[in-house]
Amino acid sequence: GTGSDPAAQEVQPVSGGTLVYASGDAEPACLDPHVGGNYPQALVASQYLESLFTKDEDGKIIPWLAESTEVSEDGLARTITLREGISFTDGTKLTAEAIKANIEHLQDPNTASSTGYLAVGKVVDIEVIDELTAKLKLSAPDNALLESLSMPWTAIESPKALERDQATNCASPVGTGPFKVESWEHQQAVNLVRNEDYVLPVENAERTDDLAYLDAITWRFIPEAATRYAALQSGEVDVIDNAQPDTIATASKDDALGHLDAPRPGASNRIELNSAKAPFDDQRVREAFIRSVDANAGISSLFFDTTKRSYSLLSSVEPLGYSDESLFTTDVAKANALLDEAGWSERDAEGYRVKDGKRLSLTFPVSTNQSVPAEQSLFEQFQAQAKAVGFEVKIELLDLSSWYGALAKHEYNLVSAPYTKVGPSVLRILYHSNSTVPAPSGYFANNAQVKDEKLDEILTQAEETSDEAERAKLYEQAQKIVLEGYYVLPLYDQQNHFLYGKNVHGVGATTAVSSPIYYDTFITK
Amino acid sequence: MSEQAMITVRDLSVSFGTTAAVKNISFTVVPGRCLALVGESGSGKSVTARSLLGLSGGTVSATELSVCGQNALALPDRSWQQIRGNSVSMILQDALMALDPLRPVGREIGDALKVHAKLPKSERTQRVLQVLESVRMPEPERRAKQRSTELSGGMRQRALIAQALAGNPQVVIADEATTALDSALTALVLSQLRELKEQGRGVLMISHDLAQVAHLADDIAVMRHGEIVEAGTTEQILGNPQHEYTRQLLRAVPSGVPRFTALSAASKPLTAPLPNQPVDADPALSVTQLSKAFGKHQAVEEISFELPRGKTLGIVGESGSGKTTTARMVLGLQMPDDGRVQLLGEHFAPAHESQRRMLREQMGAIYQNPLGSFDPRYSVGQLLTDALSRGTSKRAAEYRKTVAELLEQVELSTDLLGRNPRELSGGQRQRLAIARALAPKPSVLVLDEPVSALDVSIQATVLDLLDRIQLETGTSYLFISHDLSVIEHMSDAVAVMNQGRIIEQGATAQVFGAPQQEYTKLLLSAMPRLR
Amino acid sequence: MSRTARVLCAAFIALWLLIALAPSVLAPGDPLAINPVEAFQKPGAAHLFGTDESGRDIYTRVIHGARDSLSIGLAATGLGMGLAIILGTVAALSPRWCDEIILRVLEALYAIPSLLMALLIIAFTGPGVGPAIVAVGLSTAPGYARLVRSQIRLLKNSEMLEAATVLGRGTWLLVRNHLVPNALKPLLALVTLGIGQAVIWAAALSFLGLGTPPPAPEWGAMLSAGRTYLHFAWWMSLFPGLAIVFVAAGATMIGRALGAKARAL
Amino acid sequence: MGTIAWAGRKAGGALVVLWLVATTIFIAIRLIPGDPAEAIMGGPGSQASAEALAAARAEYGLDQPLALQYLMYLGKLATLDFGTSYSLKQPVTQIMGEVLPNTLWLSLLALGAAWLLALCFSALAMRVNRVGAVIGNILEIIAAAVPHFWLGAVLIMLFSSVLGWLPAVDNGTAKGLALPVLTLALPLAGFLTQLMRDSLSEAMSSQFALAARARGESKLAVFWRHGLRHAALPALSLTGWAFSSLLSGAVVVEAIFARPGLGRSLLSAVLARDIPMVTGIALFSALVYIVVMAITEGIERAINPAGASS
Ligand SMILES: Nc1ncnc2c1ncn2[C@@H]1O[C@H](COP(=O)(O)OP(=O)(O)OP(=O)(O)O)[C@@H](O)[C@H]1O
Ligand SMILES: Nc1ncnc2c1ncn2[C@@H]1O[C@H](COP(=O)(O)OP(=O)(O)OP(=O)(O)O)[C@@H](O)[C@H]1O
Ligand SMILES: [Mg+2]
Ligand SMILES: [Mg+2]
Repeated sequence: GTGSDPAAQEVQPVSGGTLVYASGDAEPACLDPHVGGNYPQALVASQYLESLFTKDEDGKIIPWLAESTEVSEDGLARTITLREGISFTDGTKLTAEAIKANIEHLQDPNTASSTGYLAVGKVVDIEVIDELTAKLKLSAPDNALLESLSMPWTAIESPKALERDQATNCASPVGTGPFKVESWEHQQAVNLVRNEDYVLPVENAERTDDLAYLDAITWRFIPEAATRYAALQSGEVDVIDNAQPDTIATASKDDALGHLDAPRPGASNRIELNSAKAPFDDQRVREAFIRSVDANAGISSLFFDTTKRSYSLLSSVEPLGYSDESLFTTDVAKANALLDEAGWSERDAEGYRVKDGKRLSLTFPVSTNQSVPAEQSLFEQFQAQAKAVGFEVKIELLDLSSWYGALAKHEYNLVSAPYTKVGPSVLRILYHSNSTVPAPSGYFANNAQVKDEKLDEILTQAEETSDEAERAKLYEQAQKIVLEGYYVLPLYDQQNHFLYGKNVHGVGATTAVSSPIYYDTFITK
Repeated sequence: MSEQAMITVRDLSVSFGTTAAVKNISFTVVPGRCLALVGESGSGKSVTARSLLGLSGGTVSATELSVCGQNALALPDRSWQQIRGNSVSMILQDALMALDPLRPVGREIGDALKVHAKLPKSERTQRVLQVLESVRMPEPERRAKQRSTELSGGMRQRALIAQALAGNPQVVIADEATTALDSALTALVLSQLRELKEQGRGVLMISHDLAQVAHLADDIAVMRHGEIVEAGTTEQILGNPQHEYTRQLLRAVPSGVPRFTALSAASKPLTAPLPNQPVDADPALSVTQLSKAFGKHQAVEEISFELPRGKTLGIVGESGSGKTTTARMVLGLQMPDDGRVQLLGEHFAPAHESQRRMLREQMGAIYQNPLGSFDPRYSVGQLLTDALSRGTSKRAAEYRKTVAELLEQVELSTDLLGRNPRELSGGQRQRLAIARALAPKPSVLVLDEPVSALDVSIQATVLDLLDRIQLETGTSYLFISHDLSVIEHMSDAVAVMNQGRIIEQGATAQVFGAPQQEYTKLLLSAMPRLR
Repeated sequence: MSRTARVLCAAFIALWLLIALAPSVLAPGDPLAINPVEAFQKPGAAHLFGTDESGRDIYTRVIHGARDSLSIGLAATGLGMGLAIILGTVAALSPRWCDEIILRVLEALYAIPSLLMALLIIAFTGPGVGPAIVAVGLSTAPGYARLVRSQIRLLKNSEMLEAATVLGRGTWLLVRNHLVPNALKPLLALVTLGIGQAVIWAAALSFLGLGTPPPAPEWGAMLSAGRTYLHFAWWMSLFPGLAIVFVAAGATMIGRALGAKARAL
Repeated sequence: MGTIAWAGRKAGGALVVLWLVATTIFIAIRLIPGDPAEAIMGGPGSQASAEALAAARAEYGLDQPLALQYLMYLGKLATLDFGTSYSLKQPVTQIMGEVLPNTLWLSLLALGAAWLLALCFSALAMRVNRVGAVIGNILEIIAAAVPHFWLGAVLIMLFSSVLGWLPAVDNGTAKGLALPVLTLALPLAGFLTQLMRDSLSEAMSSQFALAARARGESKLAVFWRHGLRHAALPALSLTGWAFSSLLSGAVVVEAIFARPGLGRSLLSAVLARDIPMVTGIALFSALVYIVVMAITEGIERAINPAGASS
């Protein structure tokens, strides 16, 4: 993350005080990120749960709760050794049993985990070697395992706490983090208090004391963007997330507020074109759509230049991302030619193209929970631009569960589904043909419905190779295939902007998935 | 007038905008005497009364207006509040409307005390009961807790008087305090006003009926169009009226005037011959053993009477005696518990509505408040066309001639055709109602208090009209009223009702000349008479 | 109603009819035409009401949005009224047990929060103009129905009806000539009030993301899009908001004038 | 009608209404597309397996015939068992217990504030001159015509962002309630004033008002003792309705001001097809509506015993 705290150097940390955090996300149904596994859960869980690994400032994966790790020659066994002297906030000691219990918890169908479940998909067995060492047996080599284990969705919880029933665990998950969950008043706030027994796993020269500065964090949910910003301005809250582009632009002019821009890792924000269904089963039509829209002007005005246009499948924080701008330049003439060529040559009274009496119509379910207003407006602009070449785009604004429902029933031609994961292995989850087949759970991540045997092979190899250069080359090939097949229209990084008040300091540290940690944060009066 | 005048008015004028309601009138109110302001509706009586309390609502000017020694022309509202209800109090015209229907009357009366006498609550309650007793309110404690809607007309009027008396005022203004009351109650109220006078208070009494004031007033001022046309002592005015208008008012009083004698000079002379009625024909209306109870309350009990063709049967009785209930049963609007009604010898009630629909045209009805019986969306012409066309049309041109004839019959101008009944005067409305009732050429008209809402002069013209129509068409009237003088003037035969029963019936002269029942005698003795 | 008031009302209605039926007369532009470069322009000569986040002209959108918003208001009120007249008349004229049943049903309709009803309907049909009409119409019907019922009951016992009965009118003539026309009169005033409230209602549904789908220039949708930028581009929500207030207040005013007339009758 | 008979009738009617509401909800929710079992497992896009869904169906009795389900549903409701929320996995009564007081408070305060504002508007209209009355008139019409969500946003901008006087979001203090209450109350006050205005001016120009003046009461006293009573009646008879509309308005206001409450639960429950939650909310709010109706009717009876019997 890139914190831009104006006066970070001069201010001496002070202990005490309660930070009020205002989240624009829907209130999670469960505070345990194992269950389901979405970003709002990661944001709050980053304060009380810790992972085995994390990312350092250069983007390298380093051990956190783990002390060290080793992989077997064939890549099918991964040994993890834990640090000594760390305890959960319920008093349970952190041991190898915890690793076993947590991964089993993720894999238990009753947990209904999705993100974490996929991340540990290749682990077939966990063997506890000694008190602090566990050995993970894998079905195939997995060079993304450490990345997977650095995410909050695979964070380590107290095995004793996991034995409780799910509702209880959801309300008060127990971890090793700098804070712990004290109470959860539904619809109001999650109250976090400092973990007075916190042990910082990795030495930090700047800290004399392992404890967090803040006494407590009040984690509130304020869905209205304008209200959230007003509350920050009037000092009622200290930090807000999902900051709207216009407010970020205003705040950056105004020294009173600090801004943290922490783009999420994994996939970029992009529109996927459902290639399993007419009319996008025809690559020409896909290209025609992509060529017909002009994202740049809209992104610049709607996002007030707080983000850059992306031409890549991967987030800009992923070093292995590959981008090709030429594939996405707007070219209305070409779009028209492609559509004529594909047989969509006639137009109806309203100016939409038709073929065999059918209108060139696209369904675009948009989740109001995942797409901020600026993004919805961008989609409306696409709608208008695509109309000029004869596409009818039907935007359906849906709540999250209806949106999932529309995807599950394949009722979409266009969709924008964010996916956060550490490392390029996200490409396998998003574009491997296996991901088009709904898992027993009914969920699939390959929304573009890319089914390409060569791509499948490359993605599998890329994950199994132990050669870094080879891995990079394979991922580049894979990205080329997807981009050149016009399955995807990349837009920008997954936005992750935070604004904070002027007496809030020490904001900037984030987890591997760019969710901020308020361990170093303190409030001055 | 030797005593110190309580109220002196000289050249008082009140105007609303450009229209002057009261013009240059002068009078004084003296302790121990009663001045009566008499005049037709709209002559400015109430406006005069209100301006004596600074509540006229219009622009007031006068060379002198002194109330209890204060110059009332330049009195701030605070000082007015001291005078109102304390030195001068007023009994408002409409007893039903002058008491808040949402508050117990005891509180309304108590408010007068709250403003003026700083009495503790218990004493105030005591005083309220005391005043209520002094006006002879039955069961004062219970009544004080009731709202005006739960009281009968007479009780309301008494509550209103009590309210005016609560502050122990030196001058009482009674605005139409006896209008719309039956004769027994009128007598009671008049006696209470007399008592006030005898206690040495000044009384200003307002009425449109000279007969009502005759026995109480010491002086009378006759008003017309906002001016006092004649003033003098009661003996002077009644005995030797100088002004034509005063004479007209005196003539309009129906008591003692024989049938078919015009009460109003404006009426057409009643010359048409009475059509011959076949003697052996069935009576127009025959009622046998009619009874009706509301819950436990027996409103009408086994009454029987007969109405011969071309004649008028008057039904008289005090308020609540069951007159309206009888009329409604006769009209087939209320199912009798027992008994039967025959119209022109044919069975009429009780029956199913569809069975008697054919007979309906033979019987019409006139109500006290004609406006309520008109569809508010219809104009005069439409109402009559609707009646003539049997409800199939309200505009058909083919009835234009008949409509004009009807209007002529009730002495209304055809200029009124396009007007809404709301834009007519009370007398005109009642004429319209009569015209509509006459449209199907009925044999019988049931008239329930047809003139009770009208002032004497208008009442006179309507009664004359009814007389003439009976002479011309031979329609039979079932004429219901609480006003003995009207009944005496209009009826061939009279039935006296009391508590749901007919206690006495017979020819008018017989009943009024030689009443048999104690109750009838009592009623007649209370009847105000000029002649 | 005074002459000036009548002229004003007529002009008001005529203006909105013109706007709803032929928006292009007043706003020749395309309400859907985007121009990202001109996004967030302040109100000025080029754009009377400014532009929105996609550079669409807000004036054009407000004018073209009148049709959707007004037709929701009118159709929903019409639906509510239609139901109300039937239910209310039947309840008032039928025997007591039937009256009681209808009353309880109306009360139940009332007791379910109207938003819940709207949500259920929209969950059933999906969002759009039609469902919004049904939702708003259904939730207003019980109120009107109660009024129709009490009016007719009042009239049923009026002297006016007795007089007509005495004149020999049958049931059908009574209902047709006197009951229904007179019962509807005071309702007329309420209906105009209701139109304004229905427009607001529809806007609230849009706010909750349940109204007409984008990019339709429906006022509620514009308002709810604009409120995100309240700090930055006040004009985006001011003008659609004013349009709603203007229509609702205008309807209220007309309703009041009619109400005053009905009372005078 | 005696008070006891009246209360008895009310209670009987209330039960019928509750039953009708329960039935309506039962039918409506089954008409909505989507499998309730999926809702139990976390929404239409849930990742529940077929077995898990079947298990859920069996657990919640969703595999039974519809008629039987209906009877079971009524039976449970009759024993005041509202079940467990599908999405929050907590007893509905417990959730309602948490959120209902918030919304009730908000709505009641808003109702009170609306009445107070309406009284002030009316009293002002009595005293000021013609121009003032016209301005007041326009203001009150506009107040009745503003959408809640817009008003809320504007109030926040004005009082929190620009002036900084009042908090934008709920903070548990009375001050935090000010803006939400105002947002709900202003439109309602406009509406109530409109209802009160005519009967108020009628009462103030009536004979009994004149009578009161004639016995020496001041204009203000007449306003308080007589005018208000008459003005309140028509508005009072619509208070039950107003309260019901406040509950709907609360959804919007709670969303804007980030207040916990029935409104937000309702929205999310319907979106998540959370049948027990929707039923619970519907029945609770119907109950509240019935109680408020009964109270206002009681007040009406007290003010006007003659009129309330019809
Ligand atoms: N507040 C007012 N504004 C305008 N005109 C009024 C007002 N009050 C009374 N008038 C007019 O003044 C005239 C006299 O009215 P007033 O009430 O004094 O008559 P009245 O003699 O008392 O009649 P009634 O016997 O019917 O009571 C009438 O023409 C009436 O219309
Ligand atoms: N619909 C009704 N329900 C209950 N009681 C009634 C009804 N109509 C009349 N009564 C009662 O029946 C009795 C007779 O009433 P009715 O109206 O016939 O009297 P009235 O002689 O016409 O009196 P008034 O001179 O005051 O018109 C009264 O005590 C009245 O309260
Ligand atoms: Mg008078
Ligand atoms: Mg009577």
